[in-house]
Amino acid sequence: MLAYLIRRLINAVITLLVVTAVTFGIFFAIPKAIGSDPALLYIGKQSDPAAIAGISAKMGFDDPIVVQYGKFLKGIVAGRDYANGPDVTHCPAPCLGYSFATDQEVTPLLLEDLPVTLSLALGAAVLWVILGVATGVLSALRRGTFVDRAAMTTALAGVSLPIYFTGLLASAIFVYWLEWLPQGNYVPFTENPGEWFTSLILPWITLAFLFAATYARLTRANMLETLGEDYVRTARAKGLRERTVIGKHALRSGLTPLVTVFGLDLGALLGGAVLTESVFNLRGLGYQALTAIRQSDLPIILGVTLIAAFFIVFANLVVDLVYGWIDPRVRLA
Amino acid sequence: MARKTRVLAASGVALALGLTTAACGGGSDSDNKGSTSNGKSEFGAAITNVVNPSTTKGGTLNLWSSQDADSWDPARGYYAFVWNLNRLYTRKLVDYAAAPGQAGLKLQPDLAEAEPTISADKLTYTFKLRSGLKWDDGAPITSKDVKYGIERVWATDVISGGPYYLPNVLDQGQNYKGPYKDTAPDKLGLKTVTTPDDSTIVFKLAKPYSDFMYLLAMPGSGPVPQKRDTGAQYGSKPAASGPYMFSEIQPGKAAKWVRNPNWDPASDPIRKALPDAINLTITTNADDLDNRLLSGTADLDVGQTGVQAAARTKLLTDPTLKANADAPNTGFLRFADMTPVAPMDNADCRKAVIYAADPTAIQTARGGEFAGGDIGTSILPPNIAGSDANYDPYNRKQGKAQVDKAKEALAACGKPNGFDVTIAARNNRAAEVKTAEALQASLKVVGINAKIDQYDGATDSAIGGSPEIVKKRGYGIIITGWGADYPTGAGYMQPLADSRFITKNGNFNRSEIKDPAIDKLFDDAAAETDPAKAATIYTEINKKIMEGAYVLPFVVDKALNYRNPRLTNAYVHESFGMLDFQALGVSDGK
Amino acid sequence: MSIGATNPRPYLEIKDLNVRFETDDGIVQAVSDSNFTLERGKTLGIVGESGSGKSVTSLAILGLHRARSNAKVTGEVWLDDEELVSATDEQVRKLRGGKMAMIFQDPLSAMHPYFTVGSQIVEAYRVHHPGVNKKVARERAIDMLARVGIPQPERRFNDYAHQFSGGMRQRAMIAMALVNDPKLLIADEPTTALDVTVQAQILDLIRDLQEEFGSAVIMITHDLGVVAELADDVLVMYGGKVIEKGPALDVFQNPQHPYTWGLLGSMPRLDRDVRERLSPVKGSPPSLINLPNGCAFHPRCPYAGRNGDRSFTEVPLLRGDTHKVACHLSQEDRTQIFQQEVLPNL
Amino acid sequence: MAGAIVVIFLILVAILAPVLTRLFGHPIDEYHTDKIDPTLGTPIGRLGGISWDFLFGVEPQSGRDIFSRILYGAQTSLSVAFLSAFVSTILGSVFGLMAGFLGGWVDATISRVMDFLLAFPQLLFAIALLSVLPDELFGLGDRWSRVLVLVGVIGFFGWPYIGRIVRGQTLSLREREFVEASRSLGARSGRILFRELLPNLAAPILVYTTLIIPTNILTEAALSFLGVGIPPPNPSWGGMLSDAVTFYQIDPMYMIIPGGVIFLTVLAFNLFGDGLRDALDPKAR
Repeated sequence: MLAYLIRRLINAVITLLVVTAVTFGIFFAIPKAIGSDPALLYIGKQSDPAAIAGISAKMGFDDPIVVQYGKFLKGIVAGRDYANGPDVTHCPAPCLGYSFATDQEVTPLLLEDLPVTLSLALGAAVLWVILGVATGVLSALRRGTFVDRAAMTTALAGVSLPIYFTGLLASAIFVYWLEWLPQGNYVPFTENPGEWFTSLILPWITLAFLFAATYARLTRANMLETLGEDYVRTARAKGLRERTVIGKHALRSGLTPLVTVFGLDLGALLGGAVLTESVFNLRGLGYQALTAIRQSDLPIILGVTLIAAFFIVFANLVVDLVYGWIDPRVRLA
Repeated sequence: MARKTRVLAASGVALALGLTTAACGGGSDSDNKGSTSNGKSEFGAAITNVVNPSTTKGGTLNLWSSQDADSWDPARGYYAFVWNLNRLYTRKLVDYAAAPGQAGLKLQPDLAEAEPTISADKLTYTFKLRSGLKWDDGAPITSKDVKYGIERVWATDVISGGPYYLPNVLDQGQNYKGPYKDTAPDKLGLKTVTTPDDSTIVFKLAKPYSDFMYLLAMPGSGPVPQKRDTGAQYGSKPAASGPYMFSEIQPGKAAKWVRNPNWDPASDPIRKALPDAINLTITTNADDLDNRLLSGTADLDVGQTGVQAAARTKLLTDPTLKANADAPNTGFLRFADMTPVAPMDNADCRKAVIYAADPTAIQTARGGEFAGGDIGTSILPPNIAGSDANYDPYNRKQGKAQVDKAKEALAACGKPNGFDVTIAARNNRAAEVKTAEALQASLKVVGINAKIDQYDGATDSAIGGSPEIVKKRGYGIIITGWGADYPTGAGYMQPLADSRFITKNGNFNRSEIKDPAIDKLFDDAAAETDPAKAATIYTEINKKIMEGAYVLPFVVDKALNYRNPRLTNAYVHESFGMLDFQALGVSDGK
Repeated sequence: MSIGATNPRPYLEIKDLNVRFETDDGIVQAVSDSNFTLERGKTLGIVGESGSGKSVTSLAILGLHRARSNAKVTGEVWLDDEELVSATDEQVRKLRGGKMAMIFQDPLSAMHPYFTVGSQIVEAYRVHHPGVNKKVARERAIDMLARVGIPQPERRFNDYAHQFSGGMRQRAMIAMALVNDPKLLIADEPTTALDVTVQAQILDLIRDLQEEFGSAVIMITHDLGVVAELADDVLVMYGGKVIEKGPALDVFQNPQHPYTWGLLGSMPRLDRDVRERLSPVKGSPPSLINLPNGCAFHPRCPYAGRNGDRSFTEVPLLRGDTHKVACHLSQEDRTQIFQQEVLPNL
Repeated sequence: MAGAIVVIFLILVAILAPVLTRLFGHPIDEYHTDKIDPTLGTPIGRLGGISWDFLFGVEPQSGRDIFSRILYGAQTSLSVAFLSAFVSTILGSVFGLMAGFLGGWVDATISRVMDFLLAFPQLLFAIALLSVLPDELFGLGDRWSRVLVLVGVIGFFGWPYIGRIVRGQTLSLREREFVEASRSLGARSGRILFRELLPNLAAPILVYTTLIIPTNILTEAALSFLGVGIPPPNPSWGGMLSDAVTFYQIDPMYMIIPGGVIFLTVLAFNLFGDGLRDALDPKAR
């Protein structure tokens, strides 16, 4: 088990390194290649050559890309120092540099947006798991009945709906026409749990609906497969109550494959639910990233991409471990 | 930015100010039916006079914005609303008067106790500071603080993003590197500015420059206490010389001001300082902001770039709401530069484009009469001295494309069947892209095949602003917008039309107008101290530019803004093209 | 002793059992009109190829078809004077794993991969002994593991199925089935997944345990060898029908049905390698959706049409007193053919 | 089956867009300022100005014909979806086969790469990538060069999904008798690969290709919605939706039409894909 764990850890680290390298390369190399100097992005409107030179020197844009990457990595592990004029500011590890647009330290900036994304992702996750799994199990047990058909049709519709459409539609209906919900504007949980809830309910539902659909389909398929398994028949042959047969023997193995999917989905979401956040104006990581991309604010783009990748890799890791925990065959193999 | 369109509309300032900023604006232009009566609120009333005049102090002013400040550092902010907000905490030697209409364009002594004494040769400006001026921490505001603040403008490697006029006038070959690289012990090594004593500051120019005072009125010319300067980080806690000081700054979320206990009303002829506190909330949801405005839970959108389409409909269809709205000119002109890229190097080909462009289609694409603005007829917007509202050389006001005229022009330029051209628009400016589409469509009618190239708006200065790149990419038409940093013909037109302003990077004379006559006229104007005489010169320059068909004016930019009825002393300030924030108060004292 | 008509009612009695499944492709007649009985302490072997309906019969007895919405069962199943087909789900459930238990083939897939073998046995025990606490149940399970000859039962208790060897797994399976000392034990191909030596061990085990618990055993297999070793009576099924049944010795010494001959031909013998099938029954099992007209076996029967075309039109009835057979061939023919053509090749 | 019919219908619509536009619509870049309220910028008339003349109404602020823009949108949307699906399939099949068949370090490397790609903030990355890539490529018009870029990006991020499946299938097929057999008969790898494996992989590959097409449609629309897809004035469904964001309270039709079209298209392809899968491998039913 330990060896297994260590192997996965090493993999994770390597993946992260590659992600940083690729991302860094793309965002700092391509712009240069197509003739737009990062220094210009940094300096923005007014751009007198002297200033550009100054910036390039200060930010080290003149160094070869590898050197820059090195410094960047160093910043993440050890932090780095920036000349800010009168004195030197130390950017503590994990340092992702300073935003071109606002000169804010990137790390705290992103950490500020994290709660939004977290609230959105986790809240939605709870919803969609309950909704999706319940539906899936139900239609698996009622296979071929009307319930099953109805559920699966809805699910198919669900996976076919673009969130940036359902999102708009939802707010058009519930916010503007029925006025059941307030205009979306994120309120921190710490500030006012009630408003936090109302501010997120619509995004949650929209996002959850999409995923629930997928999960319902998945769960159904898995359950049908499991119900056909010999050990389920054995369970019945033992005289166990149907409740126990389904609830303990069938579900346990029927839902295991979902763990993988769930882990990855959640991981991906934690990196910023780009579409949902932008449709609902939630100032989370995804929203931040989009803004940054518009302003070519490289450090932020890079930062978000990194965090996103981190979550995905991390999720992968967790999934592997959970899997090992659930399935002795994996653990003891 | 799924909300691309709205972030734009919302953060209009951002776009507006992408290039340059601090719109001059408003102006008592004919088509706004602002009443001249008793300060009662009507549609457009605040454009020409003070709505709900009052001296009631107290209460909290709830400002909102869908766009964060580019920087609270006076020397780095470049958005119009940020310059306007700077009046709350940054004083300068001179500042714009607190009054509606043309009166607002007058500069009056602020930190200075009186107008400067100007030497006979118009080269030496001597200011005396008022006595008893204090920073928010109680320390005295000295002439050295003023000089230090001005010096920071040179340190572009640290203080990036702000306007860069002063060095052009005051460096005079010293090649000063800014205070951070200053070898002088007191960091006050800039030679052309001297501070004989703590209350005196002297500027020495190389040649007469009639607009010099306007440069001193920019926030970047305000004082900065050297011991509190944190360089690049100064924007996160700027010192306050004005009536309010920051109590909190949350980037991207909020900013809060409270009264500055060390500010003495007696020392400040400009600022009213009515509310006890001022809160600025930054939201990501422009529609939310509009709803709050209309429902009265927010007082004002400091962006002042107009409400969203939904709110616009409500405003214009509901008389009571409409009575609390204004649609002032923002001081921006939306237009297209026609570059020397063939065939645009041919005046007749350029004329063809101007005639073929459908004024109404473009106006509607930009949002129509109120959200877009009036059809533009020349390069000089109505609010700048020397402009003439009736000057319409290409007969655009009538609103139709003039196909026959365009065909004639095409024939004249030797391309009777039209030609191919590339329209460049910034990809992060929805309105400009829409404009480009509309233009493309109307050019097609006369056989001019335009293709639209969207380029990275964030690097505008390196693409649209680089003649070399423009040539390389073959941009014949560049969609842009322009507002002056200070309200004079030179402040507005010189960067656009003076051949000496063409730079390798960050160029704004994108038509690359190289007309010695025009250059000379600018010099004459600079030497001319009588504004009236200068105005006639600017009229002349405007004519020359239009006759050369260098630019295609689209609209004189307007924004439909709503103000909370409880606001007092609401009036549009000419130099910003938006309400004068420092004058506002709240009637209910809450 | 004789099969069938004895009073009082035998321990297990199957009357006119029919099982059909409604599938998308049509109705599968898995078992038709099967009848048989079984006494305490006796062993009944049911032989036939896969798809002959032998497993379905056993599942029907345990009422496991009830979980499948598309299965339809008619007829009567009497277990210890209780009729199961008409009984409620709950009644049947209570009997399952208690009075009647089943040993499945391929224990690896028949045991849950996520639960320890021990816990699965405990579960089986406690569901029928609600009062019993965990500890006692655990004792019982370990005891059973020991009984079926699993070394170090305490340690193995916490292992998972995949950690057991094939033979040990099957033993564990048996332990689980016997934990509530059932009176009826159904073993469905208990040895197919195992190699010969282990097969023998398992069979011995089952025999011993049967003696110990005095339960009735149904041994389902396609392998006559197994039946020969254990069974008192034999039931030969083909195409969902019982085509021959009788005392094991009888059936082996003079089998009546051509299909049974085929099976005998494919019976492994200790002096021959298992894999070496002398004369397997040619052709493939019939489709249960539409059985051949007449005798279901005629397409594969070398003697079909010996006396007229009745084989092709008429379904043969199961006739005879203790040793019954369903075949159109006359008694004489059968004896003659068996003596002259079949026996020499065995 | 309904899916199949709709799919075919859509493909025809896309191909015939120019014709249909000439018959029932107006040129996509023709402005009709008379059809919209000059001060509000919204279409005149009910339901976003739907009429016999403008079947789907007109676009706010320009009065362009939504009907014909939807048709041309289908062109971009479908071509991107199909081409990128094609790219993913080719890459996925080749690498999947190699990984599954050759095994060893090849398998290890390819599997790592696939994990890596799946462990990537894809949408985010695609957006960023698209926003730095130039519009002009190989002297193609910006519409088609952009289509190519999109195809590249979407297709590239899509291949691991196919790759994993193909790899799995290959692994299991490798052990099957008929492959064993032909190997024992001394058949060369190449022969086994193309004569034995590919034919048996065809079905799953086909199924999963059809199943990623709807995903691609959604992705393309999403990217255009976020403003990094097909550049205006070229019509694209996602682009229309993102314009609709400004107007959806006062002109809901402008949002509902492109949104609905995307939904129906994707639904149709999903139905089609599912049907195909059930037909080709019934146990998944």
